[in-house]
Amino acid sequence: MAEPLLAAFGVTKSFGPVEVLHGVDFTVQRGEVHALVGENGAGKSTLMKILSGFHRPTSGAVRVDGRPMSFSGIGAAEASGVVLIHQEFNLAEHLTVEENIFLGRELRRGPFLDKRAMNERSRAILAELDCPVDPRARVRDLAVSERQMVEIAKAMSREVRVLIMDEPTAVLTGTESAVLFGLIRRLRDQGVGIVYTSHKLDEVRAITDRVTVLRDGHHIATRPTAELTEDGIAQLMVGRAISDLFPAKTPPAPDAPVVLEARGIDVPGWVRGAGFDLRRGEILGFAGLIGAGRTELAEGLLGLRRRTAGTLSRNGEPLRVRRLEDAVAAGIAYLTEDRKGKGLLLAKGLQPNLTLLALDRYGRVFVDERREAAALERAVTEFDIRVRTLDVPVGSLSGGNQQKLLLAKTMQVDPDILIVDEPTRGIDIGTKQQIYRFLHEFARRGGSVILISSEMPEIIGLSHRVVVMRSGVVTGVLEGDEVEEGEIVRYATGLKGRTVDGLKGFTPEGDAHDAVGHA
Amino acid sequence: MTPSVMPEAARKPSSGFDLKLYGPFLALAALIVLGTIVNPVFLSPGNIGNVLTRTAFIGIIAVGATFVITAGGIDLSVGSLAAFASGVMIVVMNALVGSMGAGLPVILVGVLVALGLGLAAGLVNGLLVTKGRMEAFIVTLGTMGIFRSLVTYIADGGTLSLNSEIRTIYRPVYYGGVFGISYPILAFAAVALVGALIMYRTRFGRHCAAIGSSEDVARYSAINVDRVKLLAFVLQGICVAIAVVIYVPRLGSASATTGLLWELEAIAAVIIGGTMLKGGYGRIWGTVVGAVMLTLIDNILNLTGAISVYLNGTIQGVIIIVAVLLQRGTVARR
Amino acid sequence: MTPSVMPEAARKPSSGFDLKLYGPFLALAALIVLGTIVNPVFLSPGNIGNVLTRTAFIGIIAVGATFVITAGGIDLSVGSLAAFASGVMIVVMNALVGSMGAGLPVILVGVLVALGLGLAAGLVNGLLVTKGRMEAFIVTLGTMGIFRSLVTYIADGGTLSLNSEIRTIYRPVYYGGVFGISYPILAFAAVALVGALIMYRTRFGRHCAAIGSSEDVARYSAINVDRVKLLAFVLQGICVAIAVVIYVPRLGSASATTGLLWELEAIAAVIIGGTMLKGGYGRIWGTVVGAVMLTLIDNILNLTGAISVYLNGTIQGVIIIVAVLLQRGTVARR
Amino acid sequence: AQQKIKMGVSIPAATHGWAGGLNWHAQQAEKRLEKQYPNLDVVIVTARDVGRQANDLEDLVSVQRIDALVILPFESAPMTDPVRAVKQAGKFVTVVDRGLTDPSIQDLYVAGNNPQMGEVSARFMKEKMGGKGDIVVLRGIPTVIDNQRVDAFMKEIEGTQIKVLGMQYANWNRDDGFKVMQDFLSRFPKIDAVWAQDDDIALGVIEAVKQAGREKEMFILGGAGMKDMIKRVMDKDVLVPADVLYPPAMIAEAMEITARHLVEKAPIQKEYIIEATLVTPENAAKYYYPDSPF
Ligand SMILES: Nc1ncnc2c1ncn2[C@@H]1O[C@H](COP(=O)(O)OP(=O)(O)OP(=O)(O)O)[C@@H](O)[C@H]1O
Ligand SMILES: Nc1ncnc2c1ncn2[C@@H]1O[C@H](COP(=O)(O)OP(=O)(O)OP(=O)(O)O)[C@@H](O)[C@H]1O
Ligand SMILES: [Mg+2]
Ligand SMILES: [Mg+2]
Repeated sequence: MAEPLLAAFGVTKSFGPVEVLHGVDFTVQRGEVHALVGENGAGKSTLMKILSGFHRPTSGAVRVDGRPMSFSGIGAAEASGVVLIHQEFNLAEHLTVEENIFLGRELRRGPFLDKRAMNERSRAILAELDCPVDPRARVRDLAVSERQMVEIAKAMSREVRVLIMDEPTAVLTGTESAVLFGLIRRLRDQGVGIVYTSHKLDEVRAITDRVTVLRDGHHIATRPTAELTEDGIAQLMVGRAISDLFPAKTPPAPDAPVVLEARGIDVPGWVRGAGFDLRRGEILGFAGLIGAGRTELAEGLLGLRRRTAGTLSRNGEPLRVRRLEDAVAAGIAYLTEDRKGKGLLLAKGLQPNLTLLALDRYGRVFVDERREAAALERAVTEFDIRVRTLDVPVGSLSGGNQQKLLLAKTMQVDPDILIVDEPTRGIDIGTKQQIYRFLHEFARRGGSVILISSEMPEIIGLSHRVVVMRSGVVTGVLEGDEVEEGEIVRYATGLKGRTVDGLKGFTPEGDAHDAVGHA
Repeated sequence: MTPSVMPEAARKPSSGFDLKLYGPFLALAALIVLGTIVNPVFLSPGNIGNVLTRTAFIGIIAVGATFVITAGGIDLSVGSLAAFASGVMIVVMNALVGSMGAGLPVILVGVLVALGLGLAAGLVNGLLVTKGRMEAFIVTLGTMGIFRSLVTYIADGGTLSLNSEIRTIYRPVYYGGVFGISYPILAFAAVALVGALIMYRTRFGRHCAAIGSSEDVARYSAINVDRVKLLAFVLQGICVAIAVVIYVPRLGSASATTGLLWELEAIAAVIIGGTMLKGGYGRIWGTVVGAVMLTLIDNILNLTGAISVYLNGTIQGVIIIVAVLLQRGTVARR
Repeated sequence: MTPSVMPEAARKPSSGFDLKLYGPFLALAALIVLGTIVNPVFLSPGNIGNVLTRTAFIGIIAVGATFVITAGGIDLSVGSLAAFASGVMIVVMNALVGSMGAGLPVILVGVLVALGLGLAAGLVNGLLVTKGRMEAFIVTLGTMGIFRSLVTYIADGGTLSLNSEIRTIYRPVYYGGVFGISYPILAFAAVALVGALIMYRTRFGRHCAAIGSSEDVARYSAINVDRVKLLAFVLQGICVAIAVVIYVPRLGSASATTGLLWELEAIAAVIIGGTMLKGGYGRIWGTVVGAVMLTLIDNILNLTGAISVYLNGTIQGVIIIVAVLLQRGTVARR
Repeated sequence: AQQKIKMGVSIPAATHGWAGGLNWHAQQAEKRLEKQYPNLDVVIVTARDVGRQANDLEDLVSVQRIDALVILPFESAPMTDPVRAVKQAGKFVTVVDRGLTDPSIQDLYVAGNNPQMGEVSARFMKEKMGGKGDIVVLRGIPTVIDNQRVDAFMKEIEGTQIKVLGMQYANWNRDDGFKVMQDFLSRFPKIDAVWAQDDDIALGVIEAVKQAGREKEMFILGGAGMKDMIKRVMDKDVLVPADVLYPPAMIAEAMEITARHLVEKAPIQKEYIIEATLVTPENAAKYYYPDSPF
């Protein structure tokens, strides 16, 4: 075998007294896509940061082209062609897309920046990624998926020999992911070595050549992908077989009352005339392609975005929601898709984060810290948050564990209605199964769920009905056997259902294709 | 200072962080040692009493400032608000002597007036920041100029002096005390204690820190960001009013120079105490220590004749920097 | 607007953002209208020339402050540094007259001394902030006291006056000009232009913004965070030195009160100009406008004799707040 | 209407007690003079630092188009050139209190006498203490005026057995006077007298001394002529046996003389020096203005 492009030998890593990687070996060959998989907190991101020079291993060695890697400073690895796409966004929010893409290695003409060249190259790279973002837009104004694409574009603008991608597709929709896979294949064919992490095992199967499995910081196995099935990978990761990812659906009773009704919702710039009914015990999926406006619809409902028209009723009573507090008071909880920017205070500990949303439930005047601590312990068990000590800042949790904490935080208000936006983003397959069970149980016990997700299997596997949106307009509501991929895609792409140009948009009463008209 | 009032203490395990936590206290200890070396009188109860009593104004204001800064704001108007509130309080009390006679009721009205003004000023600052969506720095720079010029105006450029009869009745509020502890010290302790309770034990305190860390996360956690920020400014205003209530009996006067640069001192106390200027992390006990340190530095300089008076500022600056360097430089945080 | 284009359109900087961008200029225009109404003489070339010439000091310093603030820092020491550098410059020039005679060479040495001091002071502030890992607020609060007390010391508590022969030669640097434009205005324009070039057209400018936005991201992007911050402070120091070079010929003296509160004015100019106090976003042209606005407010107050002098501060405060409110309040940003 | 005569008055802003008195007297004089001379327009501008005062002069000349300037310079040396510029623009110039480095600029000089103030204070203390004892000195803000007073004071007590135990700046401010004195009281077990130099500082000192219960031990000498202090002298307060006059009313006098000269073309002397009079219980009533804010 040829000299590997990048190799780690017996790498261990400790944070303070805690060792999180125990003697891991790992190699990447030229023109190979090598998957790194494992449960949340297994140490994937940590290993990737070591491979790309962001962390220095506590012991062990990393070699690039057979030469020891210099950890003399960030940028040293990049100079030798090893580039990391971070799991957590690594973008300066106040700067523009172009400024971020070239941050730290700006192009110059003489002493001055060559803005034109950078702008053009950014545009070209973004176009190659099929990403319609303006290079002059500020990153703080972008949606998470767009930020991820910028992150990828930033990596692409480098001289890449080894590209390390930490869950790049976690926040991407199918279309965007497909674009990325095309890119990965092209790079591989050019001889670039690629390290790839994802909790979407179908992706791993489809685009990687070898798989390395980590469990609790230990190297478990490295095998050619072809030798493994998805179940096989899952079993190596979790240590047990994953069967029945989705629990059997228990649809709400036909006469289940409508607990939330939305009509004619307008969110300027994003959503027009959207409406839906949510029934007790129901999981209502929201599907759509990028830019369909599902997030904006949810945030418009909840008072997190400016809403210019529309009404809500809760259990038949009109409900006024001007700010999120009103929604929470009405028993509605919301899980944001932007865990880092809007979900968690990364510099603070687990406990204050967990209770931030529901602090009024922890004492009338003073916050009862003992009850908080107890709640944290419960949450850690219930949501399987893997953390070695409870005193660390949330920012040092692995991505998946942050997501679990965020879900736990959302549930602190004991909602009747749960609106979850990309709930399993960055969650490993074993935990996904737990979260699916959790949502299922929540609905079965009389709760109602609005599930916004870009993962088609998730939508199909959990939802009783599916609302499909396209360009800010509800194009259809699918029920029963209609809830299947082909049909959803047809509505989402405009092949079927209301045409988006229809001025009023969909409302359950007004539409011919009325799937809500249950008796 | 029990751990229950200072929850971070019990929870943070790493030694580097501990130093950051106890840094202000160590720096204070170093300063006390320095003072004792310079002049043994330093440790006399009289001197300590003087120093703490003097600290009370800035200390109380700084407790309020801790909330504003923790919530990501800043208030430059506190010094001039102190002057303005003192001035109005004196004018009102003087005016009431005629009708109500010199007595406790007049003083009570005066106190209420001061508190009312503090509250109103806090509201104005807070509303301009939240509803006006302006930077707190600019808003309070503006109100700083406004309050100061208003007190100059009502004092006709001169000094407003409290009616001497009222003065006699009111005087003990500064100069008196119980068990040898002056009322200003007691007031300072009470404000700090209440401040610590609010900061560490109530929702409001948590919400301030959350907003200072990330307004977006706070908003998505169903926190009424505007209301919390407004409240922080109001709290600051009330703290200033309390400081005024114990300041006025000291010299019984107010003028355009009253409270000059107090804002800088208050903010310095907060930051020396370990609160971050960017917000998100507030420490009341640190603020208390920071305020005491600032007064101590002055005191030590006055107790020694060894240094040219011209160089006072140099020594002061060096001590501040060294004290903070001692407590932070050692912290190997990356 | 077809719906499919709708989100695309929303990507573009919205019109609200534009207002934020042009806000300072609109506020300036409003102020000019106000001035003209108050007194038609306001628009005379003489008055405009005076106002701009005066703005030069604070303006030049504020250009430097824009970098420090954009990189997430703050520098409170600029006013006292200006006093200190002026003082040392004067002392050195006076001392050299004996040996070198009163002439251009002496002035050149003086200018170099000022620049050297500015650079050194910037280095001290910058190193304490970066290597000492202290908050810029505390570091520069300390050096503020130090510089001011040093100038008091070398002036023996009084005033340092420039030798009158040198003065005569040096004087035109403030009072002279070309084509009717005074040298301070030209210097201000040059500094602003260079500042804008650095801020918008060089790596350093971008890196300042990146650091102010997130130090971690900057560090992860292989930016030498400490060096950039250090450089920002050095740049600030040099800007102060340039201001000093045109300040000294104006009044030919320096004392303990020189440059008092300039730091506040400089920071105010920066923030009025739309730069964010928390860093991440710096606007040189905004700063220039902010500085001019502050001088204009003083000027307009001098144009009318209608108001009690005591209320100047009130008018000033109200104008600042209204100007900023006008430019921000309208911005419907969420 | 007929062309009005404009008189510009430039003074420091009311940032300490004495300057406050100055502002008050200037405004009183403005009202009085404008009533007395209908075709006179008085414009008062105040500045909080030297630079701004220089700006003010420019504005007075170029926009207000004054005919005469009455100025109390923030500081002598730096204001010399700006005032010269006013003179060169053909305006009548009256300088108050702080003489310019080039006296040939001014048409009229109305002044207090800072060195004399230090001298008079020292002479009183020498006399009162019998030429010996321990004193502490509280200074103002580091400026030339402060230096002149303190230098003259020190020169006058040279050769006596009066010992200056400590000296600190108290910034012409009551609060600082109070703090510094508290610490002096802690530091020195025996103090025979305090030279506070300024009445605002002295008021702070008095409170500190009272608090320490050491009123019997020492006396306090302030300066300026603040009404509270004059009252105490008048009432024979043992703590405050005297005061040294340095009246802020000199601005009013300067304005009056200048106005009279402008309007009535009255002949003038070139210099009016206001003596630093020692105020004692005997003459105190003469200097007591209960309506002044100072
Ligand atoms: N800076 C840090 N300080 C302390 N602990 C850390 C730090 N970074 C990571 N860890 C710990 O190391 C372990 C491995 O984390 P890592 O982020 O590598 O997991 P991961 O495999 O990427 O998980 P996920 O799939 O959830 O992203 C976790 O227990 C995490 O809490
Ligand atoms: N036509 C478009 N042109 C440019 N950008 C678009 C367009 N449509 C959508 N986008 C971008 O895609 C992002 C995703 O949109 P949105 O959040 O509304 O979709 P969603 O249905 O919630 O999908 P998801 O939450 O899976 O990203 C938008 O925030 C927007 O930035
Ligand atoms: Mg990870
Ligand atoms: Mg979305």
